Amino acid sequence: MKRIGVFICWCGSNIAATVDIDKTIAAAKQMPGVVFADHNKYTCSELGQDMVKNAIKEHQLDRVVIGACSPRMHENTFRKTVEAAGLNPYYMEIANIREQCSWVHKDKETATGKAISLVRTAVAKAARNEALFSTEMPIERRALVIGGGIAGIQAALDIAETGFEVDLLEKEPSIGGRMAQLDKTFPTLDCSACILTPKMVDVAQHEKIRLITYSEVEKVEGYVGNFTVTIRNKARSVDMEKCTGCGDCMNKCPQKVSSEFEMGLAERRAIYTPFPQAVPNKPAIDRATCRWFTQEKCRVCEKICPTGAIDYDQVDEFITQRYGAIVVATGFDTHKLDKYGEYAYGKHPDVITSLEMERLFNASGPTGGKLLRPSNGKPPKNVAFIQCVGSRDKAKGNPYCAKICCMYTAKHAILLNEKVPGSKSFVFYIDVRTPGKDYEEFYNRAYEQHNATYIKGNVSKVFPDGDQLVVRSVDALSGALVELVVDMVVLATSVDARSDAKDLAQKLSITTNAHKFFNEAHPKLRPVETQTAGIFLAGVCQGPKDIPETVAQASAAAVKVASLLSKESLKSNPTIAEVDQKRCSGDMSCMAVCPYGAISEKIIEERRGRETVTRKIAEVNTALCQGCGACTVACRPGAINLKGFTNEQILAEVDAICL
Amino acid sequence: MSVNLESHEPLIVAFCCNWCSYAGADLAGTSRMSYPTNVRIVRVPCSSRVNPSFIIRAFQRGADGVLIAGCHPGDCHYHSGNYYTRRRFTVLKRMLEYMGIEPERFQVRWISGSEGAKFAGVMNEITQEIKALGPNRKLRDVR
Amino acid sequence: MKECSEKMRKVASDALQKQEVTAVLGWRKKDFWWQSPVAFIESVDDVDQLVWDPFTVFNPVKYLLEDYDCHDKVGIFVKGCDSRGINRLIQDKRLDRDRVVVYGVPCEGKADADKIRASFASKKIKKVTIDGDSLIIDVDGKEERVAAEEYLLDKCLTCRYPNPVVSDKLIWEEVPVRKGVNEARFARIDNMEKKELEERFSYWSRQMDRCIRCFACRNTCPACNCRVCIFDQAEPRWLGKANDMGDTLNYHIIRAFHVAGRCFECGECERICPAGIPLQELNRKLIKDLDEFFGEYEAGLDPEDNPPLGTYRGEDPAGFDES
Amino acid sequence: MKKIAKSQLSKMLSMLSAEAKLYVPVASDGVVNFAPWQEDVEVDLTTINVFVPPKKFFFPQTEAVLRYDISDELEIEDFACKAGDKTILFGVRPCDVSSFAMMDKVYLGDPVDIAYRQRRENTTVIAMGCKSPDETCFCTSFDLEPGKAPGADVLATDTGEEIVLSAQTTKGEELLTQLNGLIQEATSGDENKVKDAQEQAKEGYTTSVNVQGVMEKLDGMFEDFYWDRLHKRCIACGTCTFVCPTCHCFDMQEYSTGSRGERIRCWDSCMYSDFTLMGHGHNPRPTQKERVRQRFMHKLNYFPHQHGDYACVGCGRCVRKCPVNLDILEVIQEIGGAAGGM
Repeated sequence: MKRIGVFICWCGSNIAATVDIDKTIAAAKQMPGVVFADHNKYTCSELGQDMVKNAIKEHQLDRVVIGACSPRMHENTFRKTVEAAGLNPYYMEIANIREQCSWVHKDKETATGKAISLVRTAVAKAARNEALFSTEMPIERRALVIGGGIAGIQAALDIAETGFEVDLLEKEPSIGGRMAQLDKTFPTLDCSACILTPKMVDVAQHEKIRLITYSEVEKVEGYVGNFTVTIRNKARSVDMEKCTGCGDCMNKCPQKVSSEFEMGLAERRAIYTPFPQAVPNKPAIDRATCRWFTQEKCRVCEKICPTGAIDYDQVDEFITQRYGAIVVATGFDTHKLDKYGEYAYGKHPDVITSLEMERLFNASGPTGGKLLRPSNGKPPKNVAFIQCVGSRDKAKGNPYCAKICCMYTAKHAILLNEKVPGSKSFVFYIDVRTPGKDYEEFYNRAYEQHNATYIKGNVSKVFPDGDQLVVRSVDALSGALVELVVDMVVLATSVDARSDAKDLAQKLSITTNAHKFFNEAHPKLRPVETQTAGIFLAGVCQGPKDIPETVAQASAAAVKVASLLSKESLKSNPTIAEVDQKRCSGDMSCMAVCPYGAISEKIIEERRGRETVTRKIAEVNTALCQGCGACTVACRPGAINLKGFTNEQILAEVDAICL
Repeated sequence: MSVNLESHEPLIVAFCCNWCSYAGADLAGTSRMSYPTNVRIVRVPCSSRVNPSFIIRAFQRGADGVLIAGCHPGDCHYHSGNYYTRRRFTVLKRMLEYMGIEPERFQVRWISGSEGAKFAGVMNEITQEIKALGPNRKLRDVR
Repeated sequence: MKECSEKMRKVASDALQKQEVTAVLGWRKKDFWWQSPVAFIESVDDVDQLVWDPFTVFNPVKYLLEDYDCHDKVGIFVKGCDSRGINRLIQDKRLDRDRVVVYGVPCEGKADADKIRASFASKKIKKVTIDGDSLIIDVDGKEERVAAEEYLLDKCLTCRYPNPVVSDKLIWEEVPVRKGVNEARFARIDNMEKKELEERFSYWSRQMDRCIRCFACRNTCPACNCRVCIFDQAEPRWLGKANDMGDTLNYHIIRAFHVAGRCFECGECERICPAGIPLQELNRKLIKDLDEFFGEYEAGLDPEDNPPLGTYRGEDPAGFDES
Repeated sequence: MKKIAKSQLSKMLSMLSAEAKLYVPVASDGVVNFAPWQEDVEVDLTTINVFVPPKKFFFPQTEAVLRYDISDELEIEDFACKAGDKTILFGVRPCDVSSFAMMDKVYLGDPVDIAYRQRRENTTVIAMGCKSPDETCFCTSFDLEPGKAPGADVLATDTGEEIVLSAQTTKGEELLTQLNGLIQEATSGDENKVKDAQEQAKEGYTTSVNVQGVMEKLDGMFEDFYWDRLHKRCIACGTCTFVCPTCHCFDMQEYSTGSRGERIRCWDSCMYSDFTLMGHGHNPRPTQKERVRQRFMHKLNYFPHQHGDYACVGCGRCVRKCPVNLDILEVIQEIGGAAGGM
């Protein structure tokens, strides 16, 4: 018989106000195997922990049950406590009588009854707890950063600066991301390219950083400290070694294509770099549009290339690399406007999105930095800005606030007024949100100094009137119908998670929220970690944020990576699967459902009658197993069990609950 | 074990995955969202750890209802566990119904770590439903 | 029929003589007209025991498990239904394909002794033989010729695989699949699903009440091939030994669940159940639901694939509230 | 000797059921079992072998022997002394009646099984003599008379339109006395009819075996190769043991819910791999060979050595029900080698 000690925590009044502690103790003393039961104001305090340690020694306890808060809170604390008293840490079990009892129930009598039941269940489980031991696992001291926007660039640079190798993965031919598309940045109106390009160059030149562009994650295996990632290096059709980046091919390529970087406002060639300051500044052939690949004629670039770098026969290559940690910084997509027909986007050339507006402002953009109306090439006088397009819209868009639109619209209003003297802007808004250092002041400047008029109201319709546009709305403050005649309409388009975020999440075994933004491990206390150890988040892929926040998060993720990689080794989780040789039939049903490839076949020798025979059974790789237990159910004879959550333990818990 | 019909308070065993639904239950607690005391949670690492035998065992030992709660599809901490849960318990649930067990008695729900309100809501809902059915007699041991 | 037996004997005798195999599994005749148990032929001298008659029903595949046989190379006669059991064992890695030589015996259906007893005095029957569409029943020396269709086992009347799906050698020509078998496959299940909840429960509790927990259904089933069955384990005790309704339902639910997606519908569990429990109605219910929810799947056809509970698709539908 | 018209049978059973729990053979979904008598059930008077033999009324498949509760002070509730409600079994066939005598040797021998004894004492057995044996019946091979049932309290004989009842024990006499007014005195003609029926019942056996010397032969056969050959077909189900009227092995199981629980006695089968499995993992009967050997050695050698009779009454259930046609008939034939007129 086990010698179980039960410790009930008051948690101040958090538990004690709803659960009758004395009654619970009295009941615990009657439970099978319990030889000691006592209580504590705060068991997690030093005093409380000492009491547990002393009782273990004094009463020769070999199992400990602590009735307190959620094991998600203090399981580790109390494991250490019992370990300090000489017990295996896994001899400790927690009865969650706070989150799942005192905090959710009001009636003291029934709550006490439930607390007793929860304690009994934990006692039943603890009686079957076995000693478990961690193993040490080495760490691969190399990090992978997925996404070469400002978040990924910052994270890669910071990690590299701590001395660890980093691979920076980018799916486009160049790093730079969204920030490269921006003209100026709020609230200082720095030129975006001016502050970004040096960082891009730093990345390219850093000896600890390997840049892997035009590539995507194919497969992720392994676990913290030991990920094995397969990367698909898409066929660029240009030999990166030979190419000097002279650009002749791009000038001579006869096939013009709408430029993604310029938001379709300009053209690029089929062989292209996304933008002039691209890093690496070496082109790729877009096989979907290249004449050779689509029509089997042309090969102009091959003829023109002075170094013979064009290689039409290139195929996708797969790089397999081990990493100790991964930073996900995949950024965002802009919201699709197909549900917003009332704004006439796509129907009238002078209705554009805010990102398109950035390109129209930009000196290297389609208009060379002159703000001109797409319809007639003349500078606009009056521009309407419609806020929250696709944001804060439960009916047909995103319910959340995209966070950056208020600020960039203020920026647009200021830039407009600076570029086109005498021009006016009209901003239709729901609320203006400007939390951030110098943000409110920046917004004030827009309407105080730059002819911006803010109108609170939803725009119901945008329609053409001659060569101009009418914006119809209601001024929510006065109730008056507003109809403005303007030259251009700019839609503050919402921010979406990447359309393929779910796929990547599955490959990485991380989770997303309802809007496909990756989930952090804790919204406040672990904002850059994911629930999968060793995988961290930076930038908008985690949720809408502006550049300063993105950079801060990227640096934070880099520190997390560095602190992980600076460890010698990691302790493995001992609550993993285990095979009972005698019961295993070797049908490998377990292997089929294991998400980590942690189960393999093994040949054993066995006595059958008077003979020694060999047969195959399943074996668990203790480093790969993460302890989900899917195998334990696939295994019909119950030959594979999960340590810490064994069949015996769970059945005992069920029995104890139903007593 | 005798069952007093008038004052019958159903007993519901909920198998909750550690990463989503158990966290959801904790969040319900942290947010002080109340729900009936009828529910007892068994913490499992993943809903795919729940063996159909555990469900039947709970009913045999006197549970009036059993719930499996796991992460939403695509959100499994272990990648794919809840997809197996979905397949396994779709067929188990339908078989129990086929054999004449009330569908409300055995349920599967997806409750994420951020859905404290949903957790409390589901507990309220299930307790109501099962209370209305009365005690489980069909799968219960006669002891 | 006689020629069939002869053909089988010839095949077995050749194989044993040439030492292609060291044992052959087939069927033989025993004392009563309705007894055709499995024969273990280990010597050429014994091949004459082999028969093919209306009662050679028992699926011999399970005897290929190591617990039953230690021969290195075994020949086995299999009907269509039996043959899928071979794939079952291979898929479960419980049988090395190289260890068996499979002799396929296409089958037009086997007779139901109870149906015959209902029409003829069992004691007086000396012998039952099959001749095309007819059964010839020797009643005290007088031969009665009846339509086989009316005396075949129900499971044979709805058989979808009368011809072996795996064989190294087909012993005689393939036979046509009966008409309407696909429609008949889930007829009993459809019917049951239409009944009210309480009616379903009373039906099943009445059936299960007869269960004596002999485990014959499990032990004859090639899909139940675990070395140590969960129901036989004492620690933990998954199934109480007490023959209470709770434990009996536990047994039948979990047994059916364990063969879900793996049962290949040979129907032997139901046929040999001494208590006449309609076990196929549980097995087929699971097959029907698996097909409906996760795509059609035929167990026991391809030993390389993964049964439906061993795989998933992200977009699978669910049989519960997924909101 | 008394008699009752078959048309009055229901009335008689109704009267009996007022006095005790009355069980009669009833068909349900084509399977005949002893079931509690109710006004609307149709009593099956023709089926010879009910599926689960009536030994279950004295030796139930599952019975709690005690209940304990240690949640407060240790409390133990013993069920044995409470066992044995007043029970009447109607329609037990002679082979099954004779199996009771065999069970008595086990459970009423030293030490006496109290629950069993009380059930036996409180049960009145009304046997139904057989008229025409099934093809698998071979009770005559064990010197049983199909029309007679010496161990029964009352013997009922179907004489066509009537059933003749003769009390064979005081319990039987008391039972018939209760029925006074409903049942009539049998005539000498009826007595003759009974005799004729009993004689006629002996005819028509198509199956018999010679059991002479089987026990002695088996004395030297423990290590015989015969068992290696015989067991191969066995799929290790427990059908034979559970349908056998004389198999009487049980297992003790603990049903525990932590601080409360029950100790349960339930039928076990020597065919099961865990029957002799020991706590530390050793199994003295490691393969099906030892288990099959055990079953037949027990019935045909150990039991007769100990108790003087073969532990078989020739009911033929195992012959009919064994899924692989491995039965005691075959074993007796092969061991004895002196088969009768098959």
